[in-house]
Amino acid sequence: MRLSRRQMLGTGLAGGMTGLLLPRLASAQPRRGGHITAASLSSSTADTLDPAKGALSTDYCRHAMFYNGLTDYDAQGQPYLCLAESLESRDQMTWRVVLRDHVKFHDGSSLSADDVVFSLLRLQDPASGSKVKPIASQMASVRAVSPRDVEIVLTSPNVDLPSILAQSHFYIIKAGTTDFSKANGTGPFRCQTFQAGVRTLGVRNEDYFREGRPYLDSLELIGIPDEVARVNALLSGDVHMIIAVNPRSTRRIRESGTHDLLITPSGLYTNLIMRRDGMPTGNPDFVLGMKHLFDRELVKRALFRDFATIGNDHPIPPFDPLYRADLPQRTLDLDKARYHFARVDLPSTPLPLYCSPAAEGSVDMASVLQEYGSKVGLKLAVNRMPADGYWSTHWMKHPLGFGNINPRPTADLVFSLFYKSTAAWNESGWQNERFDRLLLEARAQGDFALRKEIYGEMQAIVAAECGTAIPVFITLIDGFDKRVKGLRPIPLGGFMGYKFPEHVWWEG
Amino acid sequence: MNNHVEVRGLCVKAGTTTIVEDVGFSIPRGEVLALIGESGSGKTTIAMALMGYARLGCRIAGGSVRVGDTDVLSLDEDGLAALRGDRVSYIAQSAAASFNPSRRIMDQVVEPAVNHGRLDRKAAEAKAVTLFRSLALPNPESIGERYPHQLSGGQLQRLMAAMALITGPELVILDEPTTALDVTTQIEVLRAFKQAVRDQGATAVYVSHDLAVVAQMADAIVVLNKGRIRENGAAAQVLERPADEYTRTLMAAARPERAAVDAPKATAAPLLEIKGLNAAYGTTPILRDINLTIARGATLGVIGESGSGKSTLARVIAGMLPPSAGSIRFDGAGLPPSLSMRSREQFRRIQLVFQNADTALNPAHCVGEIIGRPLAFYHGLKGAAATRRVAELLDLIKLPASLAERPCGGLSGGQKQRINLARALAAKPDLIMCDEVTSALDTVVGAAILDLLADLKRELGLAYLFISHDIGTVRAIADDIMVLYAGTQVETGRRQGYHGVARHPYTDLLIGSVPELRPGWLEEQGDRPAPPAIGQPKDGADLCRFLPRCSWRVGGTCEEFTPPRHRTPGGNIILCHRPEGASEGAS
Amino acid sequence: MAGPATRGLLATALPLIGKRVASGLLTLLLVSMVVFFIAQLLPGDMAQELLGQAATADAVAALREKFGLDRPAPERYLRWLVGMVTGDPGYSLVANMAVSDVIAARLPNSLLLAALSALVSVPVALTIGILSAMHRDARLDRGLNVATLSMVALPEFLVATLAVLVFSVQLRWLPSIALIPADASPWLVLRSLAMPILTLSVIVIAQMARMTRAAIIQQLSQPYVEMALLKGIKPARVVLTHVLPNAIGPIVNAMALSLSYLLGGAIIVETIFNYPGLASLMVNAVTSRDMPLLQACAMIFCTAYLLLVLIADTVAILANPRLRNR
Amino acid sequence: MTNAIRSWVKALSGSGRLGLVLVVFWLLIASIGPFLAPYDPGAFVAHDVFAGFTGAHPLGSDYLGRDVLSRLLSGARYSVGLALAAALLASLAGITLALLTAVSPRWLDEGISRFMDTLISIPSKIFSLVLVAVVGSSLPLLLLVASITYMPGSFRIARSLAVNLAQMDYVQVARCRGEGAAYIAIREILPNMIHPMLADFGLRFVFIVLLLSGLSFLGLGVQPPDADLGSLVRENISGLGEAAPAILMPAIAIATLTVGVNLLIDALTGRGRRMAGKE
Repeated sequence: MRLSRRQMLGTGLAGGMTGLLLPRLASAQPRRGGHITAASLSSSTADTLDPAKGALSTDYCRHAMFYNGLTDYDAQGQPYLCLAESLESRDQMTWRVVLRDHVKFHDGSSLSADDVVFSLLRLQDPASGSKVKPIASQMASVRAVSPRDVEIVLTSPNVDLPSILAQSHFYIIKAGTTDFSKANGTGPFRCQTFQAGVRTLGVRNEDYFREGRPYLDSLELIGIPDEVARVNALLSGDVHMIIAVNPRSTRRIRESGTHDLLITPSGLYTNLIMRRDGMPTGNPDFVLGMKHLFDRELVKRALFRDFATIGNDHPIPPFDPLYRADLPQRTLDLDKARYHFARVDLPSTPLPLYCSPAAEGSVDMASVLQEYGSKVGLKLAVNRMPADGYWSTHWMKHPLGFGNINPRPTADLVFSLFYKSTAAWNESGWQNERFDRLLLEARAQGDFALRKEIYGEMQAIVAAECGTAIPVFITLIDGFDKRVKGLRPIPLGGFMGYKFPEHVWWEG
Repeated sequence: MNNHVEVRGLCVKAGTTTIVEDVGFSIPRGEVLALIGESGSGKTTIAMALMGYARLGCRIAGGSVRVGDTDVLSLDEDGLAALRGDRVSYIAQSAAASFNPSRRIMDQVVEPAVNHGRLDRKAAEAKAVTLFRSLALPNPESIGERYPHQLSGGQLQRLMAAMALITGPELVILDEPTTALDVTTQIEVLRAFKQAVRDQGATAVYVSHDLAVVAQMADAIVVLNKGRIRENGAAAQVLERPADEYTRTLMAAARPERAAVDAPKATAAPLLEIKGLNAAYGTTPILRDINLTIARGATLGVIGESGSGKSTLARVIAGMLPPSAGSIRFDGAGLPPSLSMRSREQFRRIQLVFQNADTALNPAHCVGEIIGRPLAFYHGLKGAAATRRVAELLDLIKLPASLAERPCGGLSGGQKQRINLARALAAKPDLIMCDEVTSALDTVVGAAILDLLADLKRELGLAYLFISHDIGTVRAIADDIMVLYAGTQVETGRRQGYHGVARHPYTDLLIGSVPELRPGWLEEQGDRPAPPAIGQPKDGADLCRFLPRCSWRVGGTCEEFTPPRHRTPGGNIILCHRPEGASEGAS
Repeated sequence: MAGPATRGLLATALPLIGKRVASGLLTLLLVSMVVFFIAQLLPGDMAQELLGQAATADAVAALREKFGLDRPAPERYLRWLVGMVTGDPGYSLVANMAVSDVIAARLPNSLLLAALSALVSVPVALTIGILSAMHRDARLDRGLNVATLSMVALPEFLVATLAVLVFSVQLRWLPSIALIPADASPWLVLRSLAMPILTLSVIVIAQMARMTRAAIIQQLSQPYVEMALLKGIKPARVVLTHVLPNAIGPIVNAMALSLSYLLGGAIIVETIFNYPGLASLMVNAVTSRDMPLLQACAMIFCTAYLLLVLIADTVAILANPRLRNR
Repeated sequence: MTNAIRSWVKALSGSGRLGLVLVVFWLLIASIGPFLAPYDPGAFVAHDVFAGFTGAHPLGSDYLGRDVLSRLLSGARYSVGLALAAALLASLAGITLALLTAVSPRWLDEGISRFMDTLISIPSKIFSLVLVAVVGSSLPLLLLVASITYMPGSFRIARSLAVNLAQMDYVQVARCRGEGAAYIAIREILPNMIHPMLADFGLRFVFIVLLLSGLSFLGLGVQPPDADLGSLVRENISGLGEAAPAILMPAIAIATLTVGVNLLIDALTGRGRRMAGKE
């Protein structure tokens, strides 16, 4: 086991290496110097330099500029070591972190175990506004064994800790930091300017621990909420990278000749939620009926212009190594739908279906469902809610509504955050002991093949019983100036899973 | 032929309708020609055509205008601009409106001279000041610094003359220059104009509807009617031996012989009785200690110049302005001071007819509605009954019943004023208060309205409170006359009482200022004796309001004590220290 | 205006200004109440918005307590009011800064944009208005009328996007986003603001031009205009020296209203050109339920509006001796 | 009757007639447009998005491959109907309050005026943002927002008119006839305000159409699958780069509609008395 762990981490490390090598293969020798401006989605006064509070793509990117995690993701979204020199565990319960030597914060102080302890423990404090409290709460204790040595004890075994630690919320900050008006991290760039809701400007961190990184002299990050404006800014050369391109704009960008697209198939999905505690949505037949009512092809083609991957009503995308291929693909089948709905006493009044721009594509999906529903005698009333306030007031609060789940680094995270019976965000509110048991099993299971088997069964259970319908996984599209090099997709998000800052260089 | 101004076959059209047709006349250099006629006679249009100017929507369709050796109508825009305000200048009817309210007088007065490059700014101002002086304006050096709203109508009218004369024009056009003025001011202004024009040696065109005024100013008179010339001749001839029928009607209207009405003997209980009435707008007192009574079917004429408070008196009686002191009794019962406290019946019995029918009739309503409203409101008359009554009323005021459907917008001034009257009659009131009902009308039309009032009075036994600034009009209709000056009741008495010599100095001035319908009258008047020197008026004391202007004031008394009331030999009551008022006598 | 006139003005305008300010403060109070009241109805609060999907009951509760959101609404309003009166607009818990600092970062931008837009639009509007008034009902007038109408007829985001496509994407003349570095040269500032200014001007010009036209035409029927013409003064000169001073009252009044739009109405322009102004700040405040910030923005917009109206009135008085020497 | 109309039309100026034609056209579209629509405006009928003019889709297809013509035909009624209703509501409310202030005591006048200032000084789009967040977007809400936003403006104008009219002699006459405030306001003052307010109404209409489209830009306007002209422009804005009919057509529609209304109203008021300074 210990070996296998070693191996695993070895591969992780190797993955890391290949991850670092890949761009070199992809194109010529990276060039040092230059400045680029990247435009991310939104930016507001809520922008923060506090990794724990990171809420939006802009925040994740910003944090990737100034901080590092103990681990990082490679091209496959697999973890490899970053600030940690080694990360080992015998039982997946107790983990031993040895920190890299000679890592310096921007203020010159060097990285020590206390920083790690501080950074991880604060995530458990509700008052910190931590976005990952539930996950961080898995850590029963975090303590410094020696200046370079940290011990993390979990409440229950979890193979995926390395992946978890790679998320931006788990980035390491200087112990005792409370003032986040400026960033003091170990990251590739030093924070020169930060104006919430306006811009973030970073300059190369000369004594960054990774040799030769970053390539850019400086990197500016701004947010452009309006998609059309974002594309125009790219095409007019005012910015060099933009995130979240609308499929309908891809033609323009390609045709420009000077720009190109970064296509990232991801685990991002917008799903229909059918609450178990509501009627008729609690009725298994209703759930199956709805799942057969989805014209996945149409959704893929019309809504996402084919920038999407057909989903099978469970959160594991086909390109994920853990995907269970032999599970029959659900398709639009009005007869089956009719059959199931016939066994439900449908209300005579239209059933309200809640959607919102906040859940990408949900509004159009709703109107599609509405149309097909009318064909099988299911009356749906589409209630379009403003994006503002949707998550706090509507998400999971209506029998029938939409959710939108960002890619998570591991199957375990997705399942335990959104499908475990006791999960805070158990969207459909379903309960399945077998599923919960399998979840824990898989966590503790070191062997990949066996884990894949377990996860396979879980996928089947979710697809069959859980009150959630996942028509497609949305492909992420970024646009960039062809002179920006080193970009490659990382399935966890746009802009290389938001970690592009230290990977890209400028050839202009 | 050394005529200075030659007009031949002048023709002005508004759209397709001709408003001035084939008008021709000539003026020898230095003479004054009067254009006289009623509103709509085209007199102003002709006057403006002399400057090649036609109002919006009008155009000069034909004819020729020669000033000196310039053919005005052949000039282009620039040529006209060069002519206007330089060689030919214009004095408008209402100086108050014709001065730019937002610019200083001096800027506007010197503008023509500077604009035409006659004089530089300094010289122009110097010239202006001399003109101010010669026009007898108060403190000529500083008056230019003021703004129009800070000056009286008479002063503005004279300032306008200064503005017209500053370039030394060869032709001056005066368009009803004194119509907007009080008689007592008018006489001075006329004098000033005549003097100034003569000094300039300029030729002048004097536009007016008032024969008496024209008689004082003109060498020759052109009588106009509906855009055509009715008569054209020397002043004396036209005034003494009018050849044209229309001219005669004008003359007749100009001297209203009083409608024969015998005052009913005062009945025991007077209809309206006012005692010690004071009224004020905010803190500024307007009326002070007014006492009057009106018997049933009697007419009280109230006369005074603008600002004397005569309209306020009507408003107070109508209840629009609660009095600050004093009592109003109507038909023996006390009348509540404010609108909200009065009963509908009280409203009905007292009706107020406003001076300006144009603004007193709601343009959005048709005649029938306007007259019908009081019928419905006071008498609950509806439908056919109302329509019938409206027709009767229209007949009563000598208008065709067909008018009922018409919006009042299209009607003539006279018709409007009749409807204005009919609305009051519709209420079947006991007392009608007429506020300057004729002053906005042409003489002829005005005279007709007066006759109408007289007839109605006879037929319906109405009582009138008749307010006017024109002593002639009041004399023509009133049984009793009350003279207001600056809110004080300076003289009251029977109409006959005003023929006597003994009268209040102001009444004296008022009557003396009314021009008579013969040339040379103005010269005879001579300059009024300057008020005798007196001591510094005692401040705080409630002195005679007329004191500053009074030529009869008595040093040691008038500036010291509140004037008492006396009864004159003529039987009038005057408010003056001199029992005999303005008449020569033991003093 | 001449020195004495202005002094005279101050003497007479002060009471008016005083009265204005008084009623202005009342309005401000009303605005704050309205805003606060409506904001209370907003679904969710700052704590929830801050946590988004991660809003679990205990986390929310903790934040609420930390922010004092658990206090009753009236108490929070009163606290805010007292703070405001004592010159402290409060602390933005979302931005983790004093509201005054947040505002200070944005207000200059908004003012700059508004000022420049006014600088462009006011003269243009005046010219158009005067021209069409002088050639009233003539071909020029009709042409300008249709032109101005079509200007307002297009949605501003369309105008803006069109401008971007033409001037930045195609011609590459102007930047498509108005993000100005702190050390930008005035020239660069102008370049990056060019298109926002253009867009905003297009919106406000039409209305101001029409008001100007109406006001001037109304004056043209006054006797003094005829008098001036009969004094031999050329029409153009008459309009400029005689009519304008009298028409300026209503004109500035109309302009005050239009210009007040340049601050709060700029939201779309700010969004499209990514310009960090107050309007987008206020939208942020709404979406993140940042009460103190929201209130502060509302106060600013309201004050700006009141100031503009006040200025308008003062100008009207300056121009009108009747009021001035009352 | 028909003669009356004919002469009425004859009396209009050339531009006035153009306006009339446009207005009538749009009123027609608004009323019968949905029945003319070749496709269901919500249906995804075209495979290609932002298609150009084709036989099947005369005005091309939109960003989801829906038929632009159909969406235009069925969208017009929102712009026309909603804006018209809102403009009417705003003007009526403004006039009513103005009349109230004209005949009511000082303090009420003050109160109402202050309240109007309050409404004006809150930026309309942000105001709508809040309201929509509170109750969710719906046609009644949009109607409310639009009319509330533009009510203060018409109130200001109406008030200045009413206050002047209240000084007119014929109002004084009515007063001392003993008429009540209501009669004076409605029968004496109101009729003389109509003309100026009409001209104001035109501009207000334009601005409401624009406000609605502005709101749809912020995602607050008429909600999908329905769309008013403004939201049609908005949802297809990404087609602007390729000059897709999907965006040009709605834009042109808005322009013709707004210009038409104003040309007509200008012609009407041009015949009536010139209106005094607005807003």
